[in-house]
Amino acid sequence: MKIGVFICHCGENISRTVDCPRVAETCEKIPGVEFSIDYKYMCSDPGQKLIKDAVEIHKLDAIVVGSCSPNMHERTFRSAAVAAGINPFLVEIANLREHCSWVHEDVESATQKAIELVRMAVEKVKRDKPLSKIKVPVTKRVLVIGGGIAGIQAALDVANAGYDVVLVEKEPSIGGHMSQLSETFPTLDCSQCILTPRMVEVNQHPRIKLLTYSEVEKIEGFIGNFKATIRKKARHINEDICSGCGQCVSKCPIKKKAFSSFEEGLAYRPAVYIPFPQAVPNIPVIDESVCTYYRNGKCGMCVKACDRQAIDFDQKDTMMVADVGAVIVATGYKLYSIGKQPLGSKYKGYGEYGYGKYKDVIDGLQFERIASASGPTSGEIKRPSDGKEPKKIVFIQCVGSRDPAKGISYCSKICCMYTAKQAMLFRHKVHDGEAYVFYMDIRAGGKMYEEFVRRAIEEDHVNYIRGRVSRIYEENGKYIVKGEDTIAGVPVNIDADMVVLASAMIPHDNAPGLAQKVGIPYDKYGFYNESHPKLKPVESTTAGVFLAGACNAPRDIPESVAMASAAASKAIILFSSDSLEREPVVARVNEDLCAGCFYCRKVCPFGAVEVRDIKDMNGVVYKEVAYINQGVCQGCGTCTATCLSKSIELAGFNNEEIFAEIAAL
Amino acid sequence: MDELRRFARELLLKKEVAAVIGYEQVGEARTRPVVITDPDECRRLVLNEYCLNNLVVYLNRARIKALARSKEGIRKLAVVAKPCDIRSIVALIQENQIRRENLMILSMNCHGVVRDFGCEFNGDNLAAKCISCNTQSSTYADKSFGEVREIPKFTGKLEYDLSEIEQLPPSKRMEFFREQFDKCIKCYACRAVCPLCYCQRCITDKTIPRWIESSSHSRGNFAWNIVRALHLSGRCTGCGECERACPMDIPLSLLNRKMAMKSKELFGYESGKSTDNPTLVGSYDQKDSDELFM
Amino acid sequence: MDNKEKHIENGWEPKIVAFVCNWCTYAGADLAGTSRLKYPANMKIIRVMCSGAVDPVFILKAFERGADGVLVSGCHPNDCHYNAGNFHARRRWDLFHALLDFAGIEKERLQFSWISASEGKKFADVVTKITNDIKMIGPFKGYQEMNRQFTTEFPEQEKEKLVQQCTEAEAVNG
Amino acid sequence: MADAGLTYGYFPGCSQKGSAREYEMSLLKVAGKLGIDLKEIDDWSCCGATSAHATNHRLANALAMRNMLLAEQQGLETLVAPCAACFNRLITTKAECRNHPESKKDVEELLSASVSNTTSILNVIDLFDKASNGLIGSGRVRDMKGLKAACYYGCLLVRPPELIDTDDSEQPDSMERIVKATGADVVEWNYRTECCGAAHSISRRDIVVDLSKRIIDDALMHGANVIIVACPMCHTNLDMRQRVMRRMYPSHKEIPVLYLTELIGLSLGFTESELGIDLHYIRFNMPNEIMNQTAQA
Repeated sequence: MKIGVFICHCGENISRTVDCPRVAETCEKIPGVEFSIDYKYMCSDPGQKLIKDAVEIHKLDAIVVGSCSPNMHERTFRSAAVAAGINPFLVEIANLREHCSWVHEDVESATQKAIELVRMAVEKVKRDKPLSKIKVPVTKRVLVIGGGIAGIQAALDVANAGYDVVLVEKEPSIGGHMSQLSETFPTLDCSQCILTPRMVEVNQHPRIKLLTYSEVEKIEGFIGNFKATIRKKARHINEDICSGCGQCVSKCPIKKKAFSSFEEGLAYRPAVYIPFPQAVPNIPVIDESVCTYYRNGKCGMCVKACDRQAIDFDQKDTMMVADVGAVIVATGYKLYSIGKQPLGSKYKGYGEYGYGKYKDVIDGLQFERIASASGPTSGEIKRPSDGKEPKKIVFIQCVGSRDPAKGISYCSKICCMYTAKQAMLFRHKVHDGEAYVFYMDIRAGGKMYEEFVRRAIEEDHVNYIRGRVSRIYEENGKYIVKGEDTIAGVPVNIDADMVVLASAMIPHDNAPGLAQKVGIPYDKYGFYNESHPKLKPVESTTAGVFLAGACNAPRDIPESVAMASAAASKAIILFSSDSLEREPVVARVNEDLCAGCFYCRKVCPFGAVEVRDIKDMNGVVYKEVAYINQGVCQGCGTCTATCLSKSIELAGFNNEEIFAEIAAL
Repeated sequence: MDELRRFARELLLKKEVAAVIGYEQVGEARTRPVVITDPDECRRLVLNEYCLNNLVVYLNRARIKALARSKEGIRKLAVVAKPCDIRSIVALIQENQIRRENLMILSMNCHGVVRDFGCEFNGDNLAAKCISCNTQSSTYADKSFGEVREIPKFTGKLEYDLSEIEQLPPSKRMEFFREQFDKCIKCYACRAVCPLCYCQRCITDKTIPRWIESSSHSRGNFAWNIVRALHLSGRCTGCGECERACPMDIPLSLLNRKMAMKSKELFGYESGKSTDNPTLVGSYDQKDSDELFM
Repeated sequence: MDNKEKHIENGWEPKIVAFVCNWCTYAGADLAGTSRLKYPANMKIIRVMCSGAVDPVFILKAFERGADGVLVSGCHPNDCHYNAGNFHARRRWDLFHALLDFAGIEKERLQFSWISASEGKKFADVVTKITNDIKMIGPFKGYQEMNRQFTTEFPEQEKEKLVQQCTEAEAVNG
Repeated sequence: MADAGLTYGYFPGCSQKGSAREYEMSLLKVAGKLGIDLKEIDDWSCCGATSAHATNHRLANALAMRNMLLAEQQGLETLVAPCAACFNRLITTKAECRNHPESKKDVEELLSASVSNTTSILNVIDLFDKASNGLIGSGRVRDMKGLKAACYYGCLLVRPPELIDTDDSEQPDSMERIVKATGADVVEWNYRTECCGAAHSISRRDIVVDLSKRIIDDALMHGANVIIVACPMCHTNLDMRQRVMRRMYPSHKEIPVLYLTELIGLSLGFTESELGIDLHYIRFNMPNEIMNQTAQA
């Protein structure tokens, strides 16, 4: 094998501390190296031409480039190799810049190290095998998990591009948190007015299959070829027959047993209910836990009320399987539980604010419902405890957020804005009301956001106090909010009628559970990790799984929508060809030597290892061996290291190559 | 003993099993493994304190497996296994090497075995693995023979004490093991008797690349013995056959025992306890210790 | 004069190998470079796809090839590019480290870390620390002596030749 | 936590022998009756509170550790420190030595002994919580119904949250659970974990009187007829300083302040003087219902 070594100066970036000519000279003496040269900019057009020419003149079989990190220019040099007629996997990069010249000062030792790095690459390339990209077919259908604004946007974008979508929502209706909001910042337009047309569009779109009251049970497979199992929970209503007339709902005798989760516990709902009037689909659900029929087999008022016989008490959960090529995860967020610390929770809670103990200490979403025209008070600002109009409301920002002592260090991003909005709405509705906001900093980065907050302060006269609140307690029907004004440097006591806590956005409790089903990593809070924080913000690290909205980090509506459209376009890009090409770095089993212990199967994070039977001439299985599905394998190599009989090799990083690198030390 | 013979004979007569793997007496204080397919040969079977071999190793041998295979499919094999040997069976089931349903386990209520053939069975000559044995019978057995008796109290002396070696400073420990491993002649008897060393091709026989040097220098010897112990970590059930088989008297079970202790200490794992347990290697707990990692 | 000074006075520089995962630690090492952080030049990196792909025998091989210290580094738990590779690696290293420790290999010789792509500083710190640790305990004589020790007695001249041959053979066969 | 038949080390601290000797009297009586064996550690010394830890950090650590070391040497795995300040000093030093090896080394040098730092530390609430339903309930001879108790935790028993294993530093429940086991009612009130002024009692009486009065007034406003404490300093400020409050605020309404152990003692049938309740400044009058019960018994 004839190897060419090309040492790049990277202007002066490498050559300042590494004696590049000497490296090239020394490396020429390594057995197998036919040609060695150094050059100012190897990645430049003349540099690449130098490589091509050298390959031709010296009949090179493989090349080693001593340059910057392979993360920068491996692709460049592989393309150059291909242009010169060399298999792209017979190219190795010795990282002389990030791992050598930039981190060392002494020329002698840096040069010595550079030589050794090149030698290691040469030894590896000698054992490299030509590889070709793997082709896998693509199922052109997307699974969208979560029917909030992000999921809705993603589903519509994909469907409008002409591809099928399966949209799964765990609640009885799509709409998510956005459907609960009163008005949105910074324009103060009505949330439902802009959302409901999109919800209807989803329901009517011929390419969207909407599965509400459903959850993803498991996802198998790999990019282009996922198989999702979805549990459709029993609604106890026959969806095909139900006309959504709501007769059953109005006749249900259970009036005050269950709180409406849509109304954030501020109102009751019957046992058979539609979460909110604009729900999509407009089909009720029977809540078994409170329905009289499920307790004693009696009642049946809803059955009598329904003139289409749509009530089906015996309905069971059903499972269905969807073949999809890409998954968009848009599962959203929930609010930090701000009451007393729940048992076993990693979040400390704010016992000192008395949430859960005092009825008029509420969280941001509850205030949204109170302020919403469709809410339990029809949009009039009233206290939950006695229904009176509060004249003085204290808003507290950063409840949970930016408070490592309570378990969360991050900023929830939207609270500054929605607090300003809520204070403003209160001032608009209660003209003689006083609004106070305790804040740590005001973070209003966004188009028209800062102006919006200034408007709250200057035009609507919301009192902003910079400082934290230490305690809230009830005294004579008032809530005494004890805080500090850190600008004036004085303690502040406000006797409020109502307190609104802008609590942190956190992932759903089962976010890690879903991540494990889908096979994507998450951070310590349970937010799903993007593949690259800057350049791949909507890709998860699992190929073919994309992220949209607040399941990734706290996001506001425009960001969630932007992410959703980005995720949709990533899926559409994937569908632009009929098959996918992927890196050939995959593991392969030597079936002759496999002992069939299946440790590889146990460690494989992707379920890529399958069982293959080896039969004797009578057709009796006498041995089971491991077989790795090339499409599913992501090439981590954990199986190769676990295999006791060393019967698995990872292409591109096989054991011989690594041994050669070690030997070249 | 008679009961075992009768039972085994019945199994073969009724064609419930293809063969019985057991022990036969040779001389006064010695037994050897025997594979019986003829019902009448069952009278050769014995059960006593000299049944040292771990017969489980044969279950995974190609020739024995072939006995069980016929045109109709797989037939059962019967194996005589001490309760401690059954742990190896459990481990092999966990590792997909044998299937419980293809097996008839004939066990005994064990009261210990001798440390080597030819010794008189008493407290002085008790095998090391029996000293603190707590598995005198096994729930995995299909049938157990013999009556329950106490294991004699150990009155002899062990050649190497694990805790003493643990106390040595690292350099002394390395010296100790190097001296021991230097004795190794790479006969691989340890591998041949080990029920869990079932790879078709052992890592040490792999030449492209050469994983473990087989030439006769300390480096290769060290690597072989370390890798042997590593590959058995969390798997070895402590039958001690490797040490008994070693012609150079290398105290191999020291390493195995140490790793078994570590597995228990770090992960609460004991190999061969239950077929329901996930294997130690091949599973993980998010809460595994992070102490080692900077 | 402490050990470290003694070893350095002899002009000895340790040889250290790092097996690092492609996604986190290799990228972290890149960041250390981009940030122009400085660390000793003793460590050479071998890139693998995941810390879960590092076979313990690689480490023995490194020692056989004269490494005085070895580092294995990957993504933080729950941050693995492959979801769980590092969890499997962690168990493997817990066991292997215990075994080497029992066999008398100093704990400093084989070290482990989790370094993410954003922890360039940590990478530089870890390299500096491990280099200093190894400088303190000196060359890995225990292993390097074994390299020259045959279990069968050969005449002195023959022995030299054999060592030479063995070394060359390995250089080719790996 | 507390189990009958177990032996616990007992670290009294200065207050138990002086200003709060009724706390010790009642604790020992109650423990004896419930079968909790408290063994006073031999040769104990100051815990390092207030003066030491305000002036010399090393001395404060060494003093606290000295007592834990004594417990260790005397074979006592668990140490009960009824005084909240002692309790806080001990756990603080324990945590510091656990988290900072250099502090541990320093303390070991000062004490000329090596320390394993494994003694577990309990306050009185810990001691009776969890076991309270079983032990106190079964030993109870008087139902304390009619008492409306305001449980006051103060600061040192619940803070800092990272060191203290409590259900919730801001809304604790543990003392209430114990009080309910005696049959007494608990009132919901606001100042359960506010500051009483603590050691400023001596240097800045004015501050303490104001702070403590707030607490007392809030308890009264929420209908309490007794305040329950588990800290000698809280007791001093809330009980003794009411005499000053009476002088400064003519409208001040008095409320008796009992140690938690005294309340338990009453429910177990001890008399007020056995428990030292008659050593307080504000008189505690047993409600009639309870008195009648005693008469019947």
